[in-house]
Amino acid sequence: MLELGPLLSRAFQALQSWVILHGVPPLAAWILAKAIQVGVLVLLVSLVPMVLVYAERKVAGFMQARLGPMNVGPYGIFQTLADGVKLIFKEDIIPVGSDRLMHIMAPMVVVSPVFVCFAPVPFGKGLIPIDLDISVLFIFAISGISTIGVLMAGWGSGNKFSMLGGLRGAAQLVSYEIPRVLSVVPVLMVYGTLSLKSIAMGQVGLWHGFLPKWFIFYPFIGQLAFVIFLIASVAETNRTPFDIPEAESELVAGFHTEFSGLKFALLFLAEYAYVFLSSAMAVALFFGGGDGFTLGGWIPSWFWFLGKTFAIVFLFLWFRWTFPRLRVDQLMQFCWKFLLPWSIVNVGLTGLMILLRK
Amino acid sequence: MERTLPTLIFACMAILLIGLSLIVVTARSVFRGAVALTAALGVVAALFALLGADFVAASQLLIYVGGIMIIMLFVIMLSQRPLDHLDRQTNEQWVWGAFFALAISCALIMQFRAVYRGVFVTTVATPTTASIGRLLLGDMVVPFEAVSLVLLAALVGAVYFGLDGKDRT
Amino acid sequence: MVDYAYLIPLLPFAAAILIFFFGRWLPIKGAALGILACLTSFGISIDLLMQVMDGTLKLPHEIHYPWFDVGLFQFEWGVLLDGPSLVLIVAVSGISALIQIYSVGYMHDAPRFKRFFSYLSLFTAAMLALVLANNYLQFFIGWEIMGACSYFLISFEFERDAAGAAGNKAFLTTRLGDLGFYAGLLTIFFVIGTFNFTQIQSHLHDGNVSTHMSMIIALLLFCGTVGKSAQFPLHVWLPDAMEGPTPVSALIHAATMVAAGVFLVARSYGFFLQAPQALEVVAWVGGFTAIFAATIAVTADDIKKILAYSTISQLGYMIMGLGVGGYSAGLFHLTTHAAFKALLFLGAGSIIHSVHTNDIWKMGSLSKQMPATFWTFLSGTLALVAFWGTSGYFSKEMILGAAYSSNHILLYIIGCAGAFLTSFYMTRAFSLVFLGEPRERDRFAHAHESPWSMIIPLMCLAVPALGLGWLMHDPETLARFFPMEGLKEVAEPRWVGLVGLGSGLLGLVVGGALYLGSLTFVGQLAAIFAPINKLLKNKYYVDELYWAVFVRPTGKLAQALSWFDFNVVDRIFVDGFGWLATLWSKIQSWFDDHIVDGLVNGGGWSAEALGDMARRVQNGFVQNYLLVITMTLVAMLMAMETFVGKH
Amino acid sequence: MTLSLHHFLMLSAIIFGIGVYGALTRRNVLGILMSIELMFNAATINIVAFNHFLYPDKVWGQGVVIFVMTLAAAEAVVGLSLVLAIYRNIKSVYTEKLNLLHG
Repeated sequence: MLELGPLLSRAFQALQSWVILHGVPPLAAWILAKAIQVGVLVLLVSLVPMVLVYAERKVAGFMQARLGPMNVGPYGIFQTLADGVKLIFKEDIIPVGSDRLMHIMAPMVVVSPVFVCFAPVPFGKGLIPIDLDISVLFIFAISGISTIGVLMAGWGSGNKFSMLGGLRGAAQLVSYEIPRVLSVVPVLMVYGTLSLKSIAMGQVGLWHGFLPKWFIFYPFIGQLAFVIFLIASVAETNRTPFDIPEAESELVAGFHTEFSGLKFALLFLAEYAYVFLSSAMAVALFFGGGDGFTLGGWIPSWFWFLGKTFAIVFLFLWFRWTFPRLRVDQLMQFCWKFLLPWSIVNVGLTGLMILLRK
Repeated sequence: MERTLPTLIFACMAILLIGLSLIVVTARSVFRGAVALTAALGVVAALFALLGADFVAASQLLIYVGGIMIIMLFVIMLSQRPLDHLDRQTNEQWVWGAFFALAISCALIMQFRAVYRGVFVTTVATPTTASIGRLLLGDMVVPFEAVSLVLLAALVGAVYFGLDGKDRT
Repeated sequence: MVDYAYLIPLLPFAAAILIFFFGRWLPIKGAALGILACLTSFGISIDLLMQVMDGTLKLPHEIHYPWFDVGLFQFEWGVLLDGPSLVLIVAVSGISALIQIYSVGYMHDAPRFKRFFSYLSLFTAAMLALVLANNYLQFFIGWEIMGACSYFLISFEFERDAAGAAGNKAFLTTRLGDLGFYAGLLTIFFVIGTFNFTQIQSHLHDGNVSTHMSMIIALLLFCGTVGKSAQFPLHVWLPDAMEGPTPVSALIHAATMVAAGVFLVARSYGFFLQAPQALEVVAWVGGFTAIFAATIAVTADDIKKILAYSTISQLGYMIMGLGVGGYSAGLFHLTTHAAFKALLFLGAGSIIHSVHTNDIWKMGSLSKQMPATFWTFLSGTLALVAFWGTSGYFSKEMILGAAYSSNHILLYIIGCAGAFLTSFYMTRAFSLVFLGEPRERDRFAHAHESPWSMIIPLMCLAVPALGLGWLMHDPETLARFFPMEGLKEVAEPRWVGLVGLGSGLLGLVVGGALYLGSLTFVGQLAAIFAPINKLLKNKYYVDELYWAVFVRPTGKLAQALSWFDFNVVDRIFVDGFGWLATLWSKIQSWFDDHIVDGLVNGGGWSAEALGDMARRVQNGFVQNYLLVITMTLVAMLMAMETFVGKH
Repeated sequence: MTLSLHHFLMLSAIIFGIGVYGALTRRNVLGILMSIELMFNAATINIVAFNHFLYPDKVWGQGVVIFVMTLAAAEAVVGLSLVLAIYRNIKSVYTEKLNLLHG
């Protein structure tokens, strides 16, 4: 009864018919409708990182036995807002001797794919902006564009540390992209589709009456796939323990050394939005999306989805404040000699399982 | 609406693609050229999507933008020197090159206009992933395997050339 | 069982791959696997033979599978089992198995042991694939793999320069013939549009191919034969190929690979039958080679070289037999020759293994030390000289008979003379090796019988060498195994065969008289005929002729071209323009210094332009080349637009 | 106006021409490689357009495009590693420096 999907679509149709009734040409109405959809999405994706930044600081505080931000608002909940305002009004510095165009474009290239990536994510019943047939592939493809932005940032700063950071970052992103994609392949094989929505739908139901039919509960392959996906996602978002590209103590913050003000804010936003995206993908792929097993009828699916997503976001935050940073060669070896072989083994095992079940 | 919108999108993308391609071949800074090429490849992916080839479009993004262009940018970053973008980037034969490139374009355009004018299609595009998968592992399995061998060979070759002289044994 | 015929080449092939990669861990370093594979192939072949014998399997039997499509043409691979191929697979797999067993003993302490067996298996597989092929493409693949394998095996002991050079020579010489073969294949495909033997045969039968075309194709294919089977102009590689280990000589250069050339003629006999002139060429090349090689063998001192020249000579017989219309005679001789020549080579290997030399003058009286080798070698020799009752007797007599009955009297005489020479040089070699007095005491004292693994194959081969003729010589069996429609074989008078036998016996007597008696007389004889002796010792100077006619001029041409490049192109064009430019600028500078300042710029510009022109001759600038390609493309597009584009 | 096959083909012809121009005139080896990628893409646009307009119910053209992409990837990888090797040796990526084979 609290499902947002039908509600929203009804409101949306009413709005559309009202607009057409008042003599707006259909093309314009269509564009308007899409604009509203996009606007909602952009708003969501821009707001979530603010919550995440706050959460991160709180989690960090609790883990280090302190309180975290407390002064701005009750329990410091407006801290991020204040930080944002500060960043907006900060001076926008473009270093002398940098490639100005690249420097300006880099944050945009990094941040804009994130918004596009959220388009096929099923937030709940009827809450999917665009139901693409190839949404998993689409998300991987689009999020790959951000890597170009990292390289542009490294090049455009005209600074050798930034350049090294950009190179390292790109190498890391490209490398971890491979096990990340391969770790999802078992899911695709089991459900026989590339659509996140269909995958999430396929996980509704119970095994033996108590175990949800989520992919994570497939013996061995589910857990292995999820662990690889999680590790690779952490690396993809450049977070500790894989934050080589922006290691403060080694590279003076890597590719975003020279960025300040709003551009820095954009880079930051991209990072947290990617954390959220990865978690949302993990939920849709491994945790049944909006499926609420026995309690499904009482609590709306979008709530389930967001709840699970934030639980996984918490894993990301937990990692950051628990593990030390890896060395750059360890990082690469871990990817190519551990994650990649195991993800391939996982694909093989899944094939075997499908064959045996036939 | 259904008929004009694709045309509109196509016109925008065509202009964008041509502009970006021109930047690719004329930019003084190779890095900027490569970034323009990346964008151009993205536009090509969009064209594929417009043509109903959704899987190919996504692959185009994944392979070109997520793979090839990143390596390309990598190499550019490793091999460019600070003031390289002040150098002249075209050689002396650019007039002739431009002339013949134009000639090729014109010849092709004339031919295409003459032969393929007014070929329309009315069918609605359907998802292609499954049929491509069946094609690649069915009728095209031999070329598929051959290509994977080629890739392996390229990989080995790249590693070999990438090694320093002293590491090659 | 016939459906498993494709296993016959496949098993040795698999063995070759396995030995090459995993030989280290297999029994006897993989040799056991190769022998097993060959024996299995032999077993299948024998089984097929039995089925044919008791009539359960009808010949010819063809199996085909689709291979690949190019446009409208479908290529297929398959198995064509008919008389010649059946006989040959039995011979090849059997002999190959024996030779591999022999090699275990012969090669036991040689380096690269496992690779040797891998090559042997691969070679056998290629030969079997060739023999069983049902189309020219598959035939050609087997042919070329064999070429490559022979290269590997001849230069197996590549530490010695001679072995490497011999490998190169064999490879390049046969390649020359292969070029013709290849052109022939292209012509066949162009004219007939298929590579399948049966289809080609039916096309020929329907008269779809003109006589001229047939002749061209036949002669082109015969080029391949000349190269592979070491016929006259391209025979030079085979004696040199004796640099390879002796089992290799036995396998490749006696029993199988050279047989491929003869087999090619047999497979393409349809073309030859349509073009009598081509058949005439074949006959004369064969006859000439037979007598030519036999004369060289008379003076050779190296036991393997003697056998090599005798191989060339015998191949000449086969080719001659095919050329004069004795289809079954040629193939029959091919079969018997495979058996006794393998035996002879293995025997020679056993001798060399024992006395560590190839020179027959350093041996002597070995019959006492090596009785088993002696007896088996004797049976091989008797078969080679066509002694009455041995296998060689029947086949050679048939060839001579075919030559006579097809009115090639001259070829018949040549054949008889060749038989005489064959007996003579074999008696000479045999006497010097096994009989008489030991000429080198040390070697004689150290000579010993070879191990069992070498003796047993010899004995196994001695049986068919002596007895094969009785099994196959009657016309019904031959017609059953080697049928060829449109070819009638006339029975010849009895005395024709007897003359051949007689000339052989005469050779035996003369040889025995000369070489069992006082060797000083031989020396005097050689002194009297010194010029001829020298000519023969130098193999008619063919190698020197090739060196002078082909190799040297090529080198000279290359030198001349490089001289032209350095002196004419560089000096006149590049340096010359440079010099002109310098001269021009000098004049200009003089002009500038003395008369007008304003012309200097013009002068500099001209100098630059001239230098630029000179540079453009060969500028090493990739994009410029690319520009030329683009120009061509534009031209082609324009042409298309003009001539094709108007739909 | 409805989209027809020749629109796509003309666009690809233009892109191909631009690619040819780049390959002929860029001094930088990397520029040439990039131009070659442009030409590849012009070709793939062609293939997909033909597939879409002439055989709407088949996907052979798209399969071929996958191969083209794979081969382009292989070509780029080898080409780029060669560029790096060249750069290590002669410290330049300009084609006119790469004329060791000239007369």
